[in-house]
Amino acid sequence: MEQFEPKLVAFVCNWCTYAGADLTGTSRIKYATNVRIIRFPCTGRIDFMLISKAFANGADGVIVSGCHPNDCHYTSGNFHARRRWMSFNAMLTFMGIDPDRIIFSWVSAAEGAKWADVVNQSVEQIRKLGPFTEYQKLVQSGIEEENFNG
Amino acid sequence: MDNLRQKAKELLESKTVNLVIGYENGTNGKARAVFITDPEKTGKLIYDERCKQNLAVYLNKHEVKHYGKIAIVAPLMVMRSILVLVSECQVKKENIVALGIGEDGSLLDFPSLEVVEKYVAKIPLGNPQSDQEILDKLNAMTMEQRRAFWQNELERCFKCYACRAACPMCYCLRCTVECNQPQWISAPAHPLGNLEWHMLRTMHLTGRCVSCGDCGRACPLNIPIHLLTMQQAEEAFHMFGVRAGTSMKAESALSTYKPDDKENFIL
Amino acid sequence: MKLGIYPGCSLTGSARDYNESVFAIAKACDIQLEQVPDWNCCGATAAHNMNKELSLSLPARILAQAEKAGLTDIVIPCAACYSRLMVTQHELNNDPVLKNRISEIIEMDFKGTTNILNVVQMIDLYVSPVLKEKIVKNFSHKVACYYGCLMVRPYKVLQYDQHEDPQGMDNVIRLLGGTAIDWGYKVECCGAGLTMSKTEIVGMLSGKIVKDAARRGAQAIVVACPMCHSNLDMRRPAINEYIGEKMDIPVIYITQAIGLALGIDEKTLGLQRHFVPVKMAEYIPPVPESKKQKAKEPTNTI
Amino acid sequence: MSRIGVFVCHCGENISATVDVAKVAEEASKLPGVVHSVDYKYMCSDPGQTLVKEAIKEHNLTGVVVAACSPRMHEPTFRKACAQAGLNPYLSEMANVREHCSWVHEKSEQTTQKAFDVVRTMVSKASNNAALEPIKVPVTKRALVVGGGVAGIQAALDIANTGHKVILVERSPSIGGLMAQLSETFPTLDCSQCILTPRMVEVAQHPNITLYTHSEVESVDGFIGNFHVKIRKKARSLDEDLCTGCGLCTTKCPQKKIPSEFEQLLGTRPAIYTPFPQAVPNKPVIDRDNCTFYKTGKCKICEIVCPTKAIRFDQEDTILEVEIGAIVLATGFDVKHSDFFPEYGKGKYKDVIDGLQFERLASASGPTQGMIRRPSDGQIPKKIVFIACAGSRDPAKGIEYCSKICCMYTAKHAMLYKHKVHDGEAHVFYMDIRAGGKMYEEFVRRAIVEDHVNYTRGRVSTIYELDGKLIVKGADTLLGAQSVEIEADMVVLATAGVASEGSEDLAQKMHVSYDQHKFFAEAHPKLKPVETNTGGIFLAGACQTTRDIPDSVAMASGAAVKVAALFSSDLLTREPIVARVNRIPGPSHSTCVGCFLCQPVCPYQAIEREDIKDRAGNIIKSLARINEGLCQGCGTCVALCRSKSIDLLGYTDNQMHGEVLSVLEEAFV
Repeated sequence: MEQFEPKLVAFVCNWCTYAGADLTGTSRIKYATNVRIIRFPCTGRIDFMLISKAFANGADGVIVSGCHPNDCHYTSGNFHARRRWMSFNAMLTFMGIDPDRIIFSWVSAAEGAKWADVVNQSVEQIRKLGPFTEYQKLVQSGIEEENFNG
Repeated sequence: MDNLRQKAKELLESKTVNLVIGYENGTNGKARAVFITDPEKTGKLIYDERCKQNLAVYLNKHEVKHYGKIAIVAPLMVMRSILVLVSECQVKKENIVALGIGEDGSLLDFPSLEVVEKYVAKIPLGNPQSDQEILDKLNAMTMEQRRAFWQNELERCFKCYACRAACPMCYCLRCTVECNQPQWISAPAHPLGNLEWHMLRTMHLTGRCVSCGDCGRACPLNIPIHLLTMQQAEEAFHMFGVRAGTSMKAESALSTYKPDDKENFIL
Repeated sequence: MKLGIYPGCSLTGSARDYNESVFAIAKACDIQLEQVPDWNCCGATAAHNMNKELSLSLPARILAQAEKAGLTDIVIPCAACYSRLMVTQHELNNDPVLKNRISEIIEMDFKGTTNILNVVQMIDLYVSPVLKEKIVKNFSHKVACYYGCLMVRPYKVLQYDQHEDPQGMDNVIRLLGGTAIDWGYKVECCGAGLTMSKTEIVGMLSGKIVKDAARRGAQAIVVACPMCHSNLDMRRPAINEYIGEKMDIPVIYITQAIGLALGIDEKTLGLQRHFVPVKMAEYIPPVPESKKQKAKEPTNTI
Repeated sequence: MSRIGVFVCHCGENISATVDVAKVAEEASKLPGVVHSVDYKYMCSDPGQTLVKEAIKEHNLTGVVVAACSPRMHEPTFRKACAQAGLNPYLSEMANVREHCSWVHEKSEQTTQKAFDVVRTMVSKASNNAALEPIKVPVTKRALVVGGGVAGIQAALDIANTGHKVILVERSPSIGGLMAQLSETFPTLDCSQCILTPRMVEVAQHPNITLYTHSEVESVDGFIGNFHVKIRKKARSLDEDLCTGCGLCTTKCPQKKIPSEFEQLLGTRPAIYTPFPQAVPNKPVIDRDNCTFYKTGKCKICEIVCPTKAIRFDQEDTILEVEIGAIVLATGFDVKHSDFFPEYGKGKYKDVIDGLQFERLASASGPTQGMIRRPSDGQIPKKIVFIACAGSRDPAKGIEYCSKICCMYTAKHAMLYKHKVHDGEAHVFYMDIRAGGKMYEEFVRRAIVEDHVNYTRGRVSTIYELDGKLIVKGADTLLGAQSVEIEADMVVLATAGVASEGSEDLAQKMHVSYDQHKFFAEAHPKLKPVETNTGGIFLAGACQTTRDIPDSVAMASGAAVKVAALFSSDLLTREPIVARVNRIPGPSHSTCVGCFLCQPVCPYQAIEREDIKDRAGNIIKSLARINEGLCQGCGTCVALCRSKSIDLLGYTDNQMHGEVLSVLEEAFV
């Protein structure tokens, strides 16, 4: 059987994780091709609805990553983001949506190797969970019902 | 009840307030909201166990604000809602007189909202017991069971937004569901659109919900959506130590942070 | 208190004395030791130079057996076995792909959750806390604690003790009322696996260890590894040849030292099995110099 | 409909080796809105940029996507090119297909597919881009230099000499830093203090420099050109205006046996002290932890003997608040001490010392007046072993890097020892000799050839004491890893240079990035070595990585020029990445409902209240408004706003939403 290749979208901050992922490149550390990176100025900018939009549009997993606590380029964006994620995680758990679909991490500009690890581990984790059919089913039934593509 | 009527009458007669919001007898033996400007009509006011609606929802209405100073019959949920609304700059504290209702149904004298703050601080807060019992049951379920539960419940939603209308904290001029540039929430009432709407509502009320349960009561299809926000209210308290509606200062859970907030899921 | 134990081949063969003393002190301290069922060779010394997958599969199977038997904590007296199992668990936990591959090879589910203890860790956790009340006779001897390579290295994996200057056994000896000397060969190599093929190298490497310990007045060398023991004890003729002198300093296991302090008889501890007879005179450390004397000493500053 | 041009770069072979660039360009040409799509060998080269400029004019482009390296590398390059062709620079985007794609994946269809996905996503973003105008903000023309070592001194003097005001903050009681502690300097062997102290005096006397020693940076707010800095001036227990620096107090202090930090604990000092005789300022400080008065409440001898009555026992720390336009960090480095090495005795052998301690022993003003004596008994050592790379280049110690200066100073130490103890024997264990620099290699040769220092290539595994000697066990790898044992009288470790204590803390206060070793991170390893990622904050000297004196001084002058350039104009141009609260016609005026929950979220206090009034002057609505001069564009308020009334220019909701949809659009993996 062919191995399931999950689709992952990574929401990362410009100053730490994006730069860290650049370092992974400059260090020529190889990682799985399954992830597409979207650059945000700060984790504080990441709207939780964007995460749900990613799932609704076919992502099997989402990586959210930014500066370590205390290292935020904007002082506190990551602290606010952390509270938002904590709440979002709690809500997903309560609604029965597997929070393991989202991988949150802190990756600094100096942690090129960690970024590769985070990606590889996340791909492996999502591969184990399989396609996010629970969510994609919702989308499908929606399309059938209304023939609407938002 | 006589005390309540008497106090309302005095307030209107002395022109301390121009409007009293309270409960009156409605049709079919139900209580409903009443807006009184005439001191002679304060006799209509009632308060009993049927009076469950969160009257604070009216405070932010244009038609009500227009009256300036307002008195409002305020059981605990209304008191907490008022504090949230003041902290979010939606009502001016000097414009509100809370006709407080104690846990035994008696009238409480609140000369100012600061006293309301002190009163609320003394009361153990949490979700109504009957709702908490259901929450506990849901929390004891497996993830799959909960998903099935909510899928089954939310399937029925047809997006009438009565929940939004009933909630005192849902006061935005333009709700995110009405944004179409970009279209944040799928407009139709299909499973995805419904899920997105309720996720949005739940997140927006995290740290702001006072667990009054009016959204659930307002739902014409009896979907227990109030459980979503109530669960988040408890989570916010456990995670951040904050309960909505306890202070007039802006310290909503998601607008503040502590550097040592404890999480266990970030790599 | 119940712990799993993985004896490995040495403890059932050349290091029976070690095995006996581990069980003896465990019994004295109410620790139940349960063998990992159907265990196999850990692959030490040879496997990791020959075949990586084999070298990981052998220990992984042992750990999987322990997991299956519900043994959450296992003690591994042999330092070589300890090292192999620790390295395997570390590598597999850090590489999910490899973990899956090894699980397929051993045809068992491997979680990698076992808490692996070496003998000194077991002593620290479960023996030391009760030692005080159980000691019947102080271990009044001056000894050199020898750790060798495998108990503390690679540090990245084991994260145990200070790898360049470990103190675990020294602390136990002090608890027993003994004196542990500061010396230069704590973590040097004894020659390990060359004991069969290149005895003269073992003679030199182990010789330096024995010589330094003896020169500093140690009455015994204390070890926690069957390989170290056999090199320092069994290979004494080669050592003597290297040094050019007959060395009679005995080599004992840390568990035997504890056993002696607990009043367990020498035979139960397997002391009679040693090649170098275990004879240690009593040693009472001199009274520490008084403060007055200290002030006269040259100080740090010039 | 947008008209977007896509330019796919080969980056030599850096991208084209693993990505089928021609295919990416071809596929991109089919995307909606793309009117032009090409691939080219080097997009950042002049012809490459010309390609972009010509396409903008020829195809009347409304947006540009360059698929090449990281935007952190070349975004400014292509923005400039667009601007030159008359296209608003903020209409260009970069698709990172090198660092995030070609360099991290093998050559495969998936890699090409990923590159195309990235391009498609950025095309979507570019089609949602809007023309933006840069923001102008005023500049405060006063610089702050943190750290008073040789780099900080040089930076302060250079900036001050351009006519701008400088505040120099140093945490110890005197400026001078590590250089003041050195005996002689390589490769000239001139006396360190002799060349440094005139500079120190110049700092103290310069009319444009305000010096705060025994002070630390408490907090930093604001941004480039407009920093607001709080400086904690720690209590010296002394009125500095009254003190003449006569030093009477220090001679009468009953506490005399306190180990001196300046002497690296090899000498002593009193409780009221100046760290060294040439200290600047030459005013003492009371060490309250060791002062008899602070410990017992009795003594006050210094107060009694002071001729100007300058002692102030009740003095407290004061906080100074200053407005600053640019900051130079020059906090230097620390060395590891011998207690870091369990294999070398973990500090228990008194005669195993570190290089800085040897400097003090060799210094004419040091505790032994320049005689090399061993700390344990004061004897002159007849045999010294110097161990280079103690800790450095050692992943097991967590220090993988080369500390760069040790090869040179070890050669210097060995040489100084041989000059002072003629019958002494000096052995050096080294891994490699790294003597890159003017006259450096020659210097090392001199140590070997003229001064007969024995160099052994190999590492030392352990040191132990035996019969009063230190047994150094090592290997000689040039003799087939033969083991070597040397009985030494003293061992000097050329210990690793590490980030200065507290640098992580300071980096967090300054919001500058730092590497895994806590050294401050430069903005670009080659082209921006003195800049940080935070605008207006520059680096000088060893706070970025260990470096020697000439390098530190050169870097300090570089940083000073950067500051001077910043101060050369009155207004500063800033990226227009700022948040904005929407405005719509009345009666609503904005979808903002004025809950102001965004206010506490903003780290820059940039969210203000705007009252909308009717003609009679009555407030009819209060709205949030972003002060664009203060906003730094993190966007935390944007994600928090429930009614989506705030948007972030350059990262709008439409753009980000579009990116998410686009990235997941087609074939994947």
